[in-house]
Amino acid sequence: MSAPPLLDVRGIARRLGSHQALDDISFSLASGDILGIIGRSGAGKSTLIRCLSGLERVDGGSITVEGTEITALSETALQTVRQRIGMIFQHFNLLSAKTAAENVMLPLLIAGWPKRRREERVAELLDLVGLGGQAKRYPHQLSGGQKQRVGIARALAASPALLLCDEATSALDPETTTSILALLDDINRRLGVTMVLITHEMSVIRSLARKVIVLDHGRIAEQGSVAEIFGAPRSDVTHSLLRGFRPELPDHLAAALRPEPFPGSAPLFRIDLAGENARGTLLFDLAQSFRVRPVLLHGGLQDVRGVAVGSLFVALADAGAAPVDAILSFLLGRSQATELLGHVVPSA
Amino acid sequence: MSAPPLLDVRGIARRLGSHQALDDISFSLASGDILGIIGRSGAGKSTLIRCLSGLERVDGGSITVEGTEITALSETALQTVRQRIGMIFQHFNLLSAKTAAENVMLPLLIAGWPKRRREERVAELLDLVGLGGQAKRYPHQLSGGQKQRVGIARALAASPALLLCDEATSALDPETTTSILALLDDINRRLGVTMVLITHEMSVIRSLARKVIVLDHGRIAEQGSVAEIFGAPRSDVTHSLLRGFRPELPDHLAAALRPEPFPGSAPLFRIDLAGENARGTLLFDLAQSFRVRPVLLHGGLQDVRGVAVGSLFVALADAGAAPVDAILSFLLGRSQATELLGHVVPSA
Amino acid sequence: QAQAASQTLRVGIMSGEDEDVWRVVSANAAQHGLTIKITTFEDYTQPNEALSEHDLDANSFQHKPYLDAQIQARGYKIVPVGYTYVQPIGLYSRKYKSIADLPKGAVIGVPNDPSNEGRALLLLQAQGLITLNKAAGSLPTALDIAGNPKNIQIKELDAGIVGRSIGDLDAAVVNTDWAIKSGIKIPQERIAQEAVAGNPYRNFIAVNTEDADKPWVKQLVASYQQPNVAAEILKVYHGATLPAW
Amino acid sequence: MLSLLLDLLWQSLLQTLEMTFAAGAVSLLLGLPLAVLLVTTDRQGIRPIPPLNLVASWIVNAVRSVPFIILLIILIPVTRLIAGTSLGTEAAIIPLSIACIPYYARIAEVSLREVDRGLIDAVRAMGGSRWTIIRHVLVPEALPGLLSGFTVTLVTLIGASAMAGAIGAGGLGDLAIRYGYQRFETNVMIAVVIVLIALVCLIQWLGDRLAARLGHR
Amino acid sequence: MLSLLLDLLWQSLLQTLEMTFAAGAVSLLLGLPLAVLLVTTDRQGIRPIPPLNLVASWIVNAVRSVPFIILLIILIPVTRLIAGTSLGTEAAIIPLSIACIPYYARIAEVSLREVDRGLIDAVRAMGGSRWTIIRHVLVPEALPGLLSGFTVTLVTLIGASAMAGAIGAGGLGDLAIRYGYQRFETNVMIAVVIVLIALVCLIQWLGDRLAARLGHR
Ligand SMILES: Nc1ncnc2c1ncn2[C@@H]1O[C@H](COP(=O)(O)OP(=O)(O)OP(=O)(O)O)[C@@H](O)[C@H]1O
Ligand SMILES: Nc1ncnc2c1ncn2[C@@H]1O[C@H](COP(=O)(O)OP(=O)(O)OP(=O)(O)O)[C@@H](O)[C@H]1O
Ligand SMILES: [Mg+2]
Ligand SMILES: [Mg+2]
Repeated sequence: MSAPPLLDVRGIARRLGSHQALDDISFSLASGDILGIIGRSGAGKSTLIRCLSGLERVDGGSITVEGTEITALSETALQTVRQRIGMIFQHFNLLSAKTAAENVMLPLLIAGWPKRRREERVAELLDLVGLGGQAKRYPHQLSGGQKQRVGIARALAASPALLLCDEATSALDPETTTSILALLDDINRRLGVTMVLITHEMSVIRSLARKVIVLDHGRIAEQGSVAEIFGAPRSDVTHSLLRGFRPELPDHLAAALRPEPFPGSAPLFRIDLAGENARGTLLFDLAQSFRVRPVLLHGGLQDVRGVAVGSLFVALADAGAAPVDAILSFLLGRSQATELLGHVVPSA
Repeated sequence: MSAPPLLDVRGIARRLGSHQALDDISFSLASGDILGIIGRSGAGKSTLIRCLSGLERVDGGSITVEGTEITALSETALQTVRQRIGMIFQHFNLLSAKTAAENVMLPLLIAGWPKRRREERVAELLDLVGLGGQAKRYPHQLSGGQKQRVGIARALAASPALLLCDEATSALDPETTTSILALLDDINRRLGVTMVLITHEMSVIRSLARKVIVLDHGRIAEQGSVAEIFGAPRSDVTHSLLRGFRPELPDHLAAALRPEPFPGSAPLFRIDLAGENARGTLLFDLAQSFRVRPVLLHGGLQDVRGVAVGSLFVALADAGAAPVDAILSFLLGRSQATELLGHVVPSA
Repeated sequence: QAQAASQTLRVGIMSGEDEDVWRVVSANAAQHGLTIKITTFEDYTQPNEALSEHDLDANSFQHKPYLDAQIQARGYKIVPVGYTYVQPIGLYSRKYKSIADLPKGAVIGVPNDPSNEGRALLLLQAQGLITLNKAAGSLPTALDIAGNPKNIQIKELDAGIVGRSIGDLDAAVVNTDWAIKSGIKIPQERIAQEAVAGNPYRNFIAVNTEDADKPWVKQLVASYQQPNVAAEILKVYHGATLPAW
Repeated sequence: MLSLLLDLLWQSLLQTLEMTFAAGAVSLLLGLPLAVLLVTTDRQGIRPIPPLNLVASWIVNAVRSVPFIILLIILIPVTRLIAGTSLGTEAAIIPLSIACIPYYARIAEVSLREVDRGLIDAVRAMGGSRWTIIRHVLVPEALPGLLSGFTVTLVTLIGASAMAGAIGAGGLGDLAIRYGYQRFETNVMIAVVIVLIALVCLIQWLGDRLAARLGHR
Repeated sequence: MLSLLLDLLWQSLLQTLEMTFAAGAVSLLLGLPLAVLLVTTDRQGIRPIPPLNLVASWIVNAVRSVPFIILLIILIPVTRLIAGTSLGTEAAIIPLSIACIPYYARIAEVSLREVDRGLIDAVRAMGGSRWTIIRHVLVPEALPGLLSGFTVTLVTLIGASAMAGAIGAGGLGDLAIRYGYQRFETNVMIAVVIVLIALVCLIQWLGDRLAARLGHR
């Protein structure tokens, strides 16, 4: 019925030394999909991505790329498969004896492009990543972020069908990150390049990925669409990883919280929103229904591939008479989750 | 009147090859201060931090650390100064022939700590960065984030008075980042350690730094307190760097915007808030004053060292009759900046 | 006798067949109550240096021209005390039957150590192939060639290589022992040879001048100049080396 | 006499240069591939072929075990076959090269092994063949070390060429041995040694400069 | 005859081992510091002292320029002073060591120069002294290379020790020369060479294993 998956991973496992780095990992990816892999430091993300290109051999399970089972392939047979894969390394791995341009040109040499087209392509790519002026510099003459961009250009050079990125933007400033993400989004849209992104920056996942896998101690803790995972994380790891992504009550406000009402206080609610109920007139309706003045103290909405996700921290001033229980059940009905945190003096 | 600055930088400059990496940089830092340095990739941040510890010689200007002018010091004389400085490198620079524990121990050896105390300290630090179980691993057996944490532990080992961090958390997941930031915050509070942080993660600056320097092409584009810079960025670079930090209208909403009202449409405002006017009943008051239903489509508030900063994207439903100009001037009076972006169909 | 019985003599010789010969000499000496400790050398300059530094009591590897040259250069106080054997040097060729056959520009290999080279050139002079500067004395080098009517090319090679390389040369001056080892057929391929009678290149046992009159010197020489030693010499050198006492 | 000495020095210098650089070039040309073979066919290499690796390593060890003077003798037939004669400067190049190839291979091997595995992985991930890895990673990344190792090899060759005097190769080392050592003409020896030192210093200086230039770190 | 040969082989093996390992140990002990000196006092080094560097480099070049056999002679007074005699296995250790120290220094220098500057910077930034940098960065980070270079040096020493036969040092190389070259007793020579090859293979194998063990990359 549907097209065969571009990447199909079935129950792979990998031991490194005494450490079980990967254990029973299965997932599959259609052509043009973008998968984000998140997980704590040391969870096995880099190991997984290395297995996907056959750099690391698996101890069990199978990996199929564009219909070819690669786990059993010889190093020579892998070469053909790998020419269709671009890889960005966490530690860049630029060749120190080659200039930025020569580094980017290498995949084109391997793919056997003619000289003229090679040179055009390299110039184009370096411009795309904002390194037009650095073409002749050697890696040791580049800053951390510049090296990373050379790595990105190199991975994109031979127009791969599958792009594997291990922390592709970790060394980049927000502005450059944005432009690189736009670039990746563009090649995904225009050329249908399938991507696997490892990242610690949830905003990268948010703006680029469609699916997410949460890795924990070498196992898949959770997988699903971005909206699912970001909107309603189920596992503990995901919760911790997304803690910074969902707004948290700032320390100084949390410190001012009292469990019981006191003169001049207002109840403070944490209102978690996702999807349908997120964009709306909730606060207005609340004000109307209960005659209270909602004060937005903190929090907000983010956009996860078109779906709004977020939390609002709202104190209800003039709620003296209003029944807190009724307010709570009103909010529960209109949000993903609501919690009465305590009582504070609303700043306004 | 005030104590002498812990770090005083006067007009330093540095050329690398044909590139003017630093040009006339001046700033000073009191003991216990935390300075964030931000800037585009290649702006000269790493070069600056290398100059501060004398790893890189300056071509002009002076650097004074704890009252000692270091630019003229011999390599031997620098050793004493450097023992008071901890440094975290962008590329970690772990010694590959030493285990994690041995790497962390080296500064203590240099400082001449007795064996017992050294071992206790190393164990304590590795625990603090969450690597208690990895003490005997060599760097090649560690993941990217684990390596970075060893680098952090190493820099903290000898209880430095000044900590220089070049992208200290770039390879860490959000959860680990949070705990490392808490650790840094703690040693800053308890021990009064002065810090210089280079980072691309604005959230790190937000939660830790007091002052910010924005570097651009080797020059200081802007400097000031975090609230100043984040609340009211002046230079173009700062604006671009903070673009991701302040909420942006998601693409699909921006695409739906029309310049003129149309049937069923509502005007969409971008309301920038900072400081005093941020936490309040603005939306409620708006609803009351103009009898409109404010729909929060996107955006929110963040906390920058106790000060709320943010932008709200609000559509005003049922505003058919309401005078847009009056609304705008009302909002302008209550916010840092407000802009009428266009007209959309509010989703609720 | 009792004193002599406790005496150990350190004798330096060249490694090779002489080791067998000296095994017989040692046995003879043992009957005189002498213990002989042999040190073997690869290299001709060492035994005299070691002797004069008293690292050795005697050595046995050289002839007069060689010793003279060493004394001249180094001022050693070393004297010969008894002849051992002589190895006449010869000119050999696989390509030509006689001296007269040697063409113009013929390449002739000679050993490259001073005494053997001198000896080789003197042989070539005696055969009328070249003439040497009078001033060169008994140790001429290729640089001392004054007359060379046949325009002969001299190639200076390691003594052990000359014979082995005879195939690459028109002719070669080879020490007898090396000639045997290199598989040269001595009577057939020899086209000239040194005179044996009164040959200055007779080898001898040498000691420091101050020791020349010590009683053990006579005993040592006597141990060597025995019929069983002569037999051994003829045996190990296949008759190409002749006892010379 | 002086002019004769100068002439002799000059000729010997030329012979030394000829032997050293010719044998050096051969060692580089054949020793480097041999080193690459040793590194790549190793159990940890990019194309593990343990039996081939063992055989190659064994041959290298075998040649390196034999004292040079014996190698000179053993190789006489080979030399004659290739050079037409077993004597003289040109002929000496053959045994010198054969002794030096495995020597340089071992030195180059050390540098090749230092190349960061991450860089090899980067080119493997691009689908680069082993040849691409050798050509674009192993050799260029190890280049400064390979070059410094070659400098060490050239100087060692100058020393070894002295022994080639045994087969009439001439050269400075032979001159020093024959005059300084065998004939005790100390003046000649000192002159020769000064020329040798100058030559070695020059080679080392050039090698260092070139290595520094090629090191992009 | 066979037992005589075995006895001779055994004795020569012991002599070779004695010369090689004693001179090897000395070369390591003095050559490594010399290499560190060459690297650290270099213009790019952690303590640039160009004049000292020049002098050290010059001495190294000078010793390496002199053919070993001449060094053997020149050093006789030194040898006698240190060893009490200029002959024999023990005495040979001295000229062998002196020839080998600068040789190993050059080989070690190549590996020391490969150490990543970032690592040196890391320890400089901690306030580490130069000694700390040498002790904790330069040497340990270069260790696999230093070790493999030492393996190359040991094998080269086995070759050089053959020439020490000139001063009655004995050893396998000398035995091979005496039987193979001077006496044409090919069988003995082959036996000796087999022992030599076994010895070299063993050293190489041990060196490779140790280097692999110490390489944490
Ligand atoms: N040779 C080894 N021996 C033992 N454990 C190892 C070895 N190599 C890697 N590991 C462990 O394997 C785990 C997975 O490493 P990996 O690099 O895949 O993590 P990661 O998820 O990419 O982490 P990070 O986000 O920090 O880069 C880590 O805990 C690491 O310590
Ligand atoms: N040897 C050199 N020759 C020429 N330019 C150099 C050299 N070394 C560094 N540069 C340039 O100096 C600039 C500053 O580099 P630096 O590493 O300080 O940047 P950075 O601000 O830390 O960037 P990033 O955020 O990417 O790490 C860069 O543009 C780099 O290209
Ligand atoms: Mg990783
Ligand atoms: Mg940087």
